Amino acid sequence: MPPTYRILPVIENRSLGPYTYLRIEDPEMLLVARCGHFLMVGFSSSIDPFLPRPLSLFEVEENSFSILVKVRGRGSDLLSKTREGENLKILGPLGTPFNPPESGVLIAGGIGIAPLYYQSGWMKSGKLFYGTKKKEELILTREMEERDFTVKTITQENGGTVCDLVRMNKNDIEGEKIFICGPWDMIRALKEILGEFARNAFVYLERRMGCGLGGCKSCAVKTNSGYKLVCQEGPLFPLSEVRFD
Amino acid sequence: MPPTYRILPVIENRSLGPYTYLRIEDPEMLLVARCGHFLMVGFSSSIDPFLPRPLSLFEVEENSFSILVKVRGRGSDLLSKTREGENLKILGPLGTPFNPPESGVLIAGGIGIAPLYYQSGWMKSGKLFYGTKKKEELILTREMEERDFTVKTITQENGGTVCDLVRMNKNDIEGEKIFICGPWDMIRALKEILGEFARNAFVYLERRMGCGLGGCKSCAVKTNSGYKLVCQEGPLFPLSEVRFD
Amino acid sequence: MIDLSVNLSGIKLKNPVILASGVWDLPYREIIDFDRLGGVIYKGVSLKPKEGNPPPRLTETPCGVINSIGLENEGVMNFIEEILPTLKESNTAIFSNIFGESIEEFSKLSSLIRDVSGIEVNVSCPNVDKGGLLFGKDPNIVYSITKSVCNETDLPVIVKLTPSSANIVEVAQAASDAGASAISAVNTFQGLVIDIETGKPLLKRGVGGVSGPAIKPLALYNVYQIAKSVDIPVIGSGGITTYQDALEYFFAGSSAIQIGSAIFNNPLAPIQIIDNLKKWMERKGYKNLKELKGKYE
Amino acid sequence: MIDLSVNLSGIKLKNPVILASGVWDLPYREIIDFDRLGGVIYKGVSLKPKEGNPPPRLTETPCGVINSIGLENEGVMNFIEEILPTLKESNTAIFSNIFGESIEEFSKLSSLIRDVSGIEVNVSCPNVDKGGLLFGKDPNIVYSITKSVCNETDLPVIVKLTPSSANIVEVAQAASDAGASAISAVNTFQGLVIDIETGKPLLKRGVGGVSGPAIKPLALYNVYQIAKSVDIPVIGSGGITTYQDALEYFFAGSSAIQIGSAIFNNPLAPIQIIDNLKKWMERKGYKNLKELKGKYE
Ligand SMILES: Cc1cc2nc3c(=O)[nH]c(=O)nc-3n(C[C@H](O)[C@H](O)[C@H](O)COP(=O)(O)OP(=O)(O)OC[C@H]3O[C@@H](n4cnc5c(N)ncnc54)[C@H](O)[C@@H]3O)c2cc1C
Ligand SMILES: Cc1cc2nc3c(=O)[nH]c(=O)nc-3n(C[C@H](O)[C@H](O)[C@H](O)COP(=O)(O)OP(=O)(O)OC[C@H]3O[C@@H](n4cnc5c(N)ncnc54)[C@H](O)[C@@H]3O)c2cc1C
Ligand SMILES: Cc1cc2nc3c(=O)[nH]c(=O)nc-3n(C[C@H](O)[C@H](O)[C@H](O)COP(=O)(O)O)c2cc1C
Ligand SMILES: Cc1cc2nc3c(=O)[nH]c(=O)nc-3n(C[C@H](O)[C@H](O)[C@H](O)COP(=O)(O)O)c2cc1C
Ligand code: FES
Ligand code: FES
Repeated sequence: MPPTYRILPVIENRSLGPYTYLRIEDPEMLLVARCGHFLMVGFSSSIDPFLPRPLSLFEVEENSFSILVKVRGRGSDLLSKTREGENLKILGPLGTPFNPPESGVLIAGGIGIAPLYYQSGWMKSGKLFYGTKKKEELILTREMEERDFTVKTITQENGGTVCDLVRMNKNDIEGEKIFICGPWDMIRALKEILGEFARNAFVYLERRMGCGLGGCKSCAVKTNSGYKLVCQEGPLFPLSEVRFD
Repeated sequence: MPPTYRILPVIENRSLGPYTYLRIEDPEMLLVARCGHFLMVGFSSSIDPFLPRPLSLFEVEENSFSILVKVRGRGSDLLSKTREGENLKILGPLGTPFNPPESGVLIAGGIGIAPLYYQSGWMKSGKLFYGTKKKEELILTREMEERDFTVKTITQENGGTVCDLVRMNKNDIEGEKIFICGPWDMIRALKEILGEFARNAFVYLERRMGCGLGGCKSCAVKTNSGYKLVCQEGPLFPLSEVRFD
Repeated sequence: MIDLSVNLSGIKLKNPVILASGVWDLPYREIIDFDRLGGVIYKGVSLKPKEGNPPPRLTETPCGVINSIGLENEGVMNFIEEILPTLKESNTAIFSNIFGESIEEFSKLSSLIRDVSGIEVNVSCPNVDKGGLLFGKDPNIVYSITKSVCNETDLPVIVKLTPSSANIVEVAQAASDAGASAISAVNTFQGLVIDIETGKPLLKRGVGGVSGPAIKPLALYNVYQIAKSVDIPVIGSGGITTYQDALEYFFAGSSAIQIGSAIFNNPLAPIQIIDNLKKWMERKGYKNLKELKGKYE
Repeated sequence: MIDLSVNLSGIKLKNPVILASGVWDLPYREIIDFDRLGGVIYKGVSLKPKEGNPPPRLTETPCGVINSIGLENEGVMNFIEEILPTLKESNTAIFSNIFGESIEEFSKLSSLIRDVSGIEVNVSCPNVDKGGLLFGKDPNIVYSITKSVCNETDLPVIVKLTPSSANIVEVAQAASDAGASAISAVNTFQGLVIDIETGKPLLKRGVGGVSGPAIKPLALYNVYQIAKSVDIPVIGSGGITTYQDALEYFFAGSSAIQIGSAIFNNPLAPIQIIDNLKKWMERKGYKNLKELKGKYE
């Protein structure tokens, strides 16, 4: 099903840990959304900020969907302040969706939990390795357990990074499909740490985007077979394909 | 007292006829505001729209003041949608205030009622000639009567323009000081109609403004003694001084 | 009935709203009804595929965007064999935008392309090391390129100009003298964004091209000057997001307009501009764009 | 302790934030604490008073403004007798901005002005029929004007450039060769706004000068190019509204910055930029601007 562009109202804005959870009314998303999809979310009747922001689907329900926003700059700050009843411009769902395995390993750094949480809803069970800077940032661990995921967490305040966590638990990963979402440096480090398991790993990539629709060629990422567009062939890529040079 | 620049919260937004009445919390305005003053009202944390909008003081109370906004373009539209609790950037009070006579004639066209209503609060009694396009646009007539003003109204739907009204009631005007606020064409026409009485007339002028503070020289209006700045020497000018060529 | 059709030196469009080069690709057909558009200009193609510039390639600026895509494309043969047939499914005028690093490459490209409504010659890209606006700044080079393209093809030739030239009117005149059917004005403005975390330019090449509403008054001034001075029609481009912007361009002398970055902000902008233009003309009692402008047909 | 002071070829400023010419006048002292500013540049003065252009003189553009003030001013004698003594009450560097319609007028103006920290030579105004950017586009004329101004005065001479020149680096070089102490870059960009109700340009002269955030990436690119190529310091100007913008200008090579239109949007912008710059440097462990930039002193 092709993506659509619509103006949709925010119907809930609340905090989830340090992030903003925005629920948007939409009777149609449930029909089309699949694992791996993201949206371009724009500010209605604004030409400044000019660009919409790419955000992962977080939850999709009967008549609404939600996104989880970490405040990073001006755009995400504005999003976090959206009030109920305000409209957003929604283009999506976008990207190339995929069928996740019934079970597998998810590795999340910080806000990287957002697409992985959505992905977990398409799986039967699995393991989650999850690291954040601070304790308050660890969210959804109970919900993940309820989804039959074994959850291992770590914080930089107390113990180290998710890379340390993975290093300490490499046995748990053997033979499993691995899905990673987090900052670039974490991904790069994980590639090292995973070693031969990296062949089974997939990574959600982030890039600054213009259109989200394969139009502007701005979201290029270097792979073994040249530049690829995150918005079109991604956001999920095999970790072994991604070039870090 | 010099003007100040402050970020102040909107505490009331309601309709008044076709206009938006915005009340803004401010414990200080009452100490400094005088008849003839206006404000530059800007959008907090916005660089688009970039410029603040000039708006007359409408009411000034103990801990707040209000403005009356007619939606004309993007800026006034945004202002009309400001919600309670939202902040505005307020620079003012600006312009050269004046001491109105105890009694006199006010001539308002449309939203021109805003500064004249404020002025009436500084007077003991007087006469108001007031014209609008439609009946719904006639506001505050009862309040003006309570302030001991004789109110004569006209609408274009029904009777004609305020110029017609003045023409029909020229006797009432003789010997009185006259204060006019309304569109440029109305002012020009009134100058003709008032004839020799124009010598006693003053007019609130409008110009696109950059700074409101005599800095940018953008609000020039042609007078018999060259260009004058509306934000600095106005907004009130002797009608006989204003050039219409 | 409002008639929005335009005739640009023989190029007939059902309306003056054209999707600009480089901001869209085939997937946009799922969002924008191409059948409603006056035309679409495909992204710049070169003889051989080009991989484009290293990321980041684009970021936001106040009321606009800056890009350094570097003309990533899969080459002219891919355009001819894969893209064009698909685009042909839509009932709209299709234009090809070509980019060469030498006059020879421009000739070769134009000899290969057929079966489109016109060729837009891109001598105005700020994001490449060879050709691009280095060509477009020089009236003599623009003359030569235009001439050689016109020699190779019977298709209408549109020359797309850069605002970076010292005297854009002279360049437009050169293109016109060399046989161009129309001028596109303008491509992006050269700009710079610094990443304050690193103290270095955010885009790897330093300079990028700025587009979007921010540049509208600047681009419009270029269009106005060109339209006053040359006889061939001008297709206005730069920061158009609403029908009011479109009207400014018509009054300034453009015969048609291109919508570029606006589709990032609002993919339906082109369609809304067409609809709102119609409504405005109805309200004002205009029947066609000729009445509105008078200046060009 | 953060030291924000800068030394522009001998002009000492307590910090790099200067109020730009033409956007402020004396009443602003009631809102902005001038004692906190690095400097202030008074609006352009000419030999005789000028009444300026007919209204409207200014309107909004996306993320910016366009103006056609036309250098309304009360003449240099008024500046010397009325304005300067009042400005002197503030503890900040005062600069005079001068505008002439001929080389002789520029010389005359500079021979009259004393007792300021420097003279900014405006050869870049888009809103006058004589002089202005017509002078500023031509490196030879800029050389001659700068030279004759430097001959008339011992004060530091700053030449303010227009982005409309074909090659701004060449013009900057000419000013430097002729003895300028610093370059201000850039003045407003030529732009056009059409009033769609009338179909005519909103500003009576058609063209106006665009300023504000919209032009920031464009102006910054000019500054970057100049700073790379000339030895005298560059004072950056164009769309600065925040300390982040200021940092972009420093990293691009400016030694000081001017705040213009920003004060319409937020009169406290200059003060906030100073405060936030300090905080940022503290956070990052910088002690002074030299460490930050290295390039100029
Ligand atoms: C496919 C995809 C899915 C995403 N899903 C989510 C999500 O579910 N929740 C969430 O909070 N964030 C998500 N992001 C990241 C989000 O898009 C950025 O945080 C956001 O665009 C930043 O905008 P801003 O205006 O707040 O920041 P800006 O002011 O634009 O930039 C602030 C910082 O963020 C970086 N940045 C800007 N844009 C991006 C971008 N597109 N990707 C990565 N870094 C960027 C800049 O380099 C800068 O350091 C996703 C990104 C992609 C590409
Ligand atoms: C001293 C003064 C006091 C004013 N008091 C009030 C008031 O109390 N209530 C009120 O509703 N309005 C008042 N105005 C007018 C108000 O400033 C404009 O309506 C407003 O700026 C329009 O902004 P906009 O963004 O909505 O319109 P824009 O989109 O900017 O323009 C829409 C239309 O309004 C015209 N316009 C724009 N700016 C001005 C301006 N400054 N003056 C006149 N016309 C303009 C334009 O020419 C255009 O036709 C006052 C103006 C001045 C100068
Ligand atoms: C991401 C991007 C890519 C572009 N690629 C091309 C291109 O390949 N060829 C070309 O002639 N113009 C290209 N342009 C310029 C646009 O076609 C258009 O002329 C310019 O962006 C100004 O219009 P706008 O403000 O409506 O975007 C590109 C612009 C952007 C933003
Ligand atoms: C209303 C207005 C008047 C100006 N007058 C002058 C002037 O008299 N002399 C001058 O050199 N520059 C003048 N300028 C240019 C500014 O000093 C500044 O260089 C330009 O606006 C770009 O900076 P900004 O984007 O911060 O405004 C004026 C600008 C504006 C907006
Ligand atoms: S964001 Fe435009 S191509 Fe990916
Ligand atoms: S608005 Fe700036 S001088 Fe009046």
